[in-house]
Amino acid sequence: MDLSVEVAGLSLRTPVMTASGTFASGREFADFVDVRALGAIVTKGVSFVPWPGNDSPRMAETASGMLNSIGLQNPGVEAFCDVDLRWLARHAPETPVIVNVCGHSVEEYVRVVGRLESEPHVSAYELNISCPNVDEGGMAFGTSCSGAHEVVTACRAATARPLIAKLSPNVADITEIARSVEAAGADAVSLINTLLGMSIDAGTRRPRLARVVGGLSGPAIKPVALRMVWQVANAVSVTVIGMGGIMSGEDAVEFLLAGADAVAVGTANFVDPTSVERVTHGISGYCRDHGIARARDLVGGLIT
Amino acid sequence: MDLSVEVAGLSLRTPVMTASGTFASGREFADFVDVRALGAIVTKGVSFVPWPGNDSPRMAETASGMLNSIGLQNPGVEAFCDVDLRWLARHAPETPVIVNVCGHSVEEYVRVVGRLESEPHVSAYELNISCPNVDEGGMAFGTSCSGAHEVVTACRAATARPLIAKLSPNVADITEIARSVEAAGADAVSLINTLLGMSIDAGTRRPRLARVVGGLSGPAIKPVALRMVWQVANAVSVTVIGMGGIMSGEDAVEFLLAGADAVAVGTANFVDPTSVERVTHGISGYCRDHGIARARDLVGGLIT
Amino acid sequence: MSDRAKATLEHVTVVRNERLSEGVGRIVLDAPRCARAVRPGHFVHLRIDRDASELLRRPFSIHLAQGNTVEILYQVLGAGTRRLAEKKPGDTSMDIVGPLGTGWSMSDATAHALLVSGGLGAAPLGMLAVELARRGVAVVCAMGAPTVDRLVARDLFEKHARRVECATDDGSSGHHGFVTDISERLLDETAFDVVYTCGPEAMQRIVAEQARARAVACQVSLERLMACGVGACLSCVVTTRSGRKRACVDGPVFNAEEVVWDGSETPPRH
Amino acid sequence: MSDRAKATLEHVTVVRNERLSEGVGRIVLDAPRCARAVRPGHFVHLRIDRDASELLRRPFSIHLAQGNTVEILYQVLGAGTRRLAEKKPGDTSMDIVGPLGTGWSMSDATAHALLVSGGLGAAPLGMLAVELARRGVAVVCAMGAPTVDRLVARDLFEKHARRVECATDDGSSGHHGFVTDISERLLDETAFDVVYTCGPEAMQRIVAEQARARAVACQVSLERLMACGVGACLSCVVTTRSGRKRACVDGPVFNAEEVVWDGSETPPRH
Ligand SMILES: Cc1cc2nc3c(=O)[nH]c(=O)nc-3n(C[C@H](O)[C@H](O)[C@H](O)COP(=O)(O)OP(=O)(O)OC[C@H]3O[C@@H](n4cnc5c(N)ncnc54)[C@H](O)[C@@H]3O)c2cc1C
Ligand SMILES: Cc1cc2nc3c(=O)[nH]c(=O)nc-3n(C[C@H](O)[C@H](O)[C@H](O)COP(=O)(O)OP(=O)(O)OC[C@H]3O[C@@H](n4cnc5c(N)ncnc54)[C@H](O)[C@@H]3O)c2cc1C
Ligand SMILES: Cc1cc2nc3c(=O)[nH]c(=O)nc-3n(C[C@H](O)[C@H](O)[C@H](O)COP(=O)(O)O)c2cc1C
Ligand SMILES: Cc1cc2nc3c(=O)[nH]c(=O)nc-3n(C[C@H](O)[C@H](O)[C@H](O)COP(=O)(O)O)c2cc1C
Ligand code: FES
Ligand code: FES
Repeated sequence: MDLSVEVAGLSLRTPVMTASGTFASGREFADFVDVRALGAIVTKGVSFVPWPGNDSPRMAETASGMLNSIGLQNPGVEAFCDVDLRWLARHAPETPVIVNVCGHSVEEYVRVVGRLESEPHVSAYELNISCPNVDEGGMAFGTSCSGAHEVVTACRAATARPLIAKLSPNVADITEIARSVEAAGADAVSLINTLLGMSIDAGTRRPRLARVVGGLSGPAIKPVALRMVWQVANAVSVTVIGMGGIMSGEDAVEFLLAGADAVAVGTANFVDPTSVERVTHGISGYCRDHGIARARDLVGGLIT
Repeated sequence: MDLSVEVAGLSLRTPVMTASGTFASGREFADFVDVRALGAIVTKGVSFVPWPGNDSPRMAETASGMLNSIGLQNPGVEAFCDVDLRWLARHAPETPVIVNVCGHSVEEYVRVVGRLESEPHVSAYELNISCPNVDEGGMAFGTSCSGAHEVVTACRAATARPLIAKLSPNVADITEIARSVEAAGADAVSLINTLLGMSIDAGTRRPRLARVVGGLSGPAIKPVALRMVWQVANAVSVTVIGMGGIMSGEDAVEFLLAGADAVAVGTANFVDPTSVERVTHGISGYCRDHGIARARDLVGGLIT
Repeated sequence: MSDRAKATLEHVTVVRNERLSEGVGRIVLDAPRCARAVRPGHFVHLRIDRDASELLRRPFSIHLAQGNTVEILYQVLGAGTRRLAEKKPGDTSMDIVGPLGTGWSMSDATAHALLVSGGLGAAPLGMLAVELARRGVAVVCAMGAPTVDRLVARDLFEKHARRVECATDDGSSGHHGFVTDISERLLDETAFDVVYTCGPEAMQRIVAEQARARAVACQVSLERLMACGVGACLSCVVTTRSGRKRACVDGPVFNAEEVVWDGSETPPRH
Repeated sequence: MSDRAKATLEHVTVVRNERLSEGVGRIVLDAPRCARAVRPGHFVHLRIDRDASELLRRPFSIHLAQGNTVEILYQVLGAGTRRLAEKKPGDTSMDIVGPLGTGWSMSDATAHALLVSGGLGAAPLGMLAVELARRGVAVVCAMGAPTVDRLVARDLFEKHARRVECATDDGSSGHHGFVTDISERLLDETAFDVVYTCGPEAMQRIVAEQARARAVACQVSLERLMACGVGACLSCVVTTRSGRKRACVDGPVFNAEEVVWDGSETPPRH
């Protein structure tokens, strides 16, 4: 079974990557999965300086999903290089590392990319222009074509490595945004980030999240994610990385059929820490059962 | 317990209405609930001429939700008056009837309203500018401020009855649209209509809906609906009718706390045909348990 | 088609739940109101689990009604039927909405009736066979199934029909081949007044055509994806000569002549 | 705090599940790998139902570990614990991730330890009492609960502690009032080397303050909403003097001195 795929010029062993912010940098899951066997590791969001994240509570369970308002808590790019990249270089030397980059301003994105350029163990950047949990930057860039274009253009000038733009689903027409980041030089788009949502505790009459609103993920959003992946895959010619509620190999196959070249597994890691491996085996099993020699032959194979 | 609320100038016995398209015109549920006890009946979408709707399959179950692509199948406004309105006048003479109006063009909305003006048993119109299941009209109007403004302005000129604009969640900033329909003279906004989604059968490699995409409803979308109701209630001064995944009285209370003046129950009717009554009793029970004399005192009571 | 019944929401208790063959089971539910009101061809909308991420009810034909109980034959396909198969006697977690739909139409003028079933299509024909026999109609059954174990309603049909003929895909019982081979022969041998059929849509379509060619009345029972089950959502439409009809209230039983077999409307294959 | 253990994903079988009092139960699980690796203060992340619309695991302290089994004391609060209470012996539908977290730290220098529990806060103190007693530490327990029936770990503590004192809100057993009244008195009476406490956060905070005022070391075990349970998602942060720490890996046990009691981080009240 040939599971290999090509993503924004990188060759991945399997089409299954981790979704940013749900797998840390792999170390926390080393008891459960072989991080060397992953298609790629997408790290949590990394900013130039340390970010404290939002107040607690930061999480609320919802029907077939969850809200989070972590707010990109991270120790900043220096600590990331010292701790996370070092661990990855040692324990998963062959696995492509895609760093999820965030910033409060265009300049901060560029500074993070600039700092990482000298790190040999970084394969690509995923520009997080879609985080709903920060007041400045994040989703503000990803919900307008001009904002998205600006961030990608600036980062494009700063690196020759593959650039992935992570798109927000909180827009009327996601294909517009996808086309604008493609025009700005992105090598790939990844989607979807979380849907902006809210949860209320009727008993206390308070929001369940300290920040009031947060990002919705998990199976609840899969129909929206599949629809957007299908629309975007039909609108751009760059690589498409699909995610949103993938829990099983069959879910992943659905994203490939809709046009994703690779997929990422997020919330499922919390439910079952072996999810990335389970999803990968599920794709193999599906291919075997359906007489498909190469997983990449599934890409865009939806019959309409 | 005083459950009465005021919605766009109408006095409703309870804050619980039916969500358009999920309750027909009440007759189909007469075995299960007392239609005279509802806050209001919101009818299915009515167009000027008969619409055939979309091809089948038109429904797909998803995690904690469902997709539909009915496509506003309806026999047109004449048949609606003959059959549905007549039945309602006879079996629920005191219950406000809100007709959900749809059209392929601004003119068609106006023609439907025009035809209904002479019908005494109509209390208000809900303009469906947010149906994701038709190619022309529907969501195309509801995802741009100018389109939404245009439909509401034209219908405003055609009637003095309360006008409710039903908003689409498939937008980047729903408060913009809410403000533009308020400016155009809408007396209320109702939200949310369904999120555009898609489902794929990995086994057959086909979309589960003949139309490929459809509208997502049910508990899966409640976090998105609550967030939008909260945002809109803070942005406009007209009545807000909240809906999206309400299954229980507690869910309804959450919408009231977020700022909805009334709520509508949709998909829950399919799961439990007594839902509207159960939700109503649930609100009473909540008020009793929390020492609240009037349900309307809950509106906007979220503590942030 | 026959009258609709007054439907109620009724909590049910599992009386018995047994495996009949690989992936096929029979569940008997205590449901007095439904048992009293149901007529042949009606179905119930069953809520299998309140906490599951699968929200919707599942439609099932009533195979038999006796005293306070109704009996359902089910095939395990997806999450819902998988959980149904795990229900234990005494379980009170489920409820039904029913009886629903328009059932089989029975005419006093009928003397000879042919019932043609494919697989679990036998389910809605159970009560019909009993009722026709009670009315003195001469009933002949043609049953098809993949293999002998799946001829699940055979005993019942043998009890109430004058004659039962079987076909299996693997030849493990009766005719080695399609049930439509049998129905064709039977229609040639006997002057039936009416044909009742349920099973895969392709099979029903052939049976309908066999009846039409011989000017015999034919009724079919169609499956559609159903959200509400009560006529409100328009998920379940069947294309007919007089427009789109709702399988849940205008059907599931239709006059075969009425149906436009456009093939686009079948539920998911498994 | 004590070392972390190697965690695994392990399918478990229910050995016993019994109601201890209104809304409180004890479940014993066959989970050999976890039982071997667990140390006092660790917790497991339990998947109660695979098909439910509640997706996430639920964290529970290990109260005791014996042979191949681990024991959990649980309070029924929401959907997850309600279903947990319905699990029958022999059930194999659940799995755990664990043992997780950083547990209680035990020093060889400790001779006298005070354990202060509020309600189900007794759960993570069970293994600790056993282990301290085994090491020859003189253990004194102060237990609080709403009413006598809820003093659920009393037998265990009485077996392993030199002395057990109780407080109930309704006076049905022991002191009529707060357990913090007892801990205050005990701290004045005896020179403890360390205080271990778990219970409602407001109570832990008072106990921590009582210990601080007397310069006695104190460890607390904090509850936070947890998505992953393994340190990846940052849902569960606790504000400490050295920044935000993760309750699931850096805790749930923290040195009380480290904790900044900002009050904003408590899980939902029921
Ligand atoms: C009027 C009527 C009577 C029926 N009578 C019987 C019967 O007596 N015995 C029996 O075994 N089955 C019967 N069916 C089919 C039965 O409803 C499905 O097998 C069942 O819904 C599958 O549920 P699942 O969760 O196991 O499958 P899944 O595929 O997981 O279900 C997913 C969704 O598709 C729907 N679905 C899947 N297959 C069908 C189908 N064939 N027809 C309609 N909806 C489907 C489900 O209801 C659900 O909404 C009947 C269907 C209809 C419409
Ligand atoms: C480290 C740790 C150890 C715990 N040990 C025990 C124990 O031994 N015995 C016991 O009865 N309870 C314990 N709890 C609390 C237990 O996890 C919750 O009672 C349980 O998750 C409630 O689930 P539910 O579905 O019944 O409630 P719901 O309120 O329906 O749950 C909704 C969400 O909130 C979370 N949640 C609700 N209450 C709590 C809480 N108090 N702490 C953390 N998350 C919560 C749930 O996990 C879920 O994500 C512990 C919590 C933590 C963090
Ligand atoms: C707890 C949590 C933290 C996340 N952090 C990030 C992040 O740092 N950067 C980012 O681009 N996306 C982040 N995401 C979004 C996920 O990468 C993913 O796009 C989204 O959750 C949808 O996938 P899922 O349904 O499989 O989780 C986060 C999601 C969750 C649940
Ligand atoms: C089967 C179905 C048909 C619907 N038809 C209409 C319609 O005709 N007009 C309309 O404005 N909304 C329609 N809706 C949207 C609902 O009124 C409601 O806005 C949405 O389903 C969210 O609420 P819920 O989650 O409670 O169902 C329909 C929804 C469903 C599920
Ligand atoms: S299932 Fe809703 S109309 Fe038939
Ligand atoms: S629960 Fe995810 S980091 Fe602690």
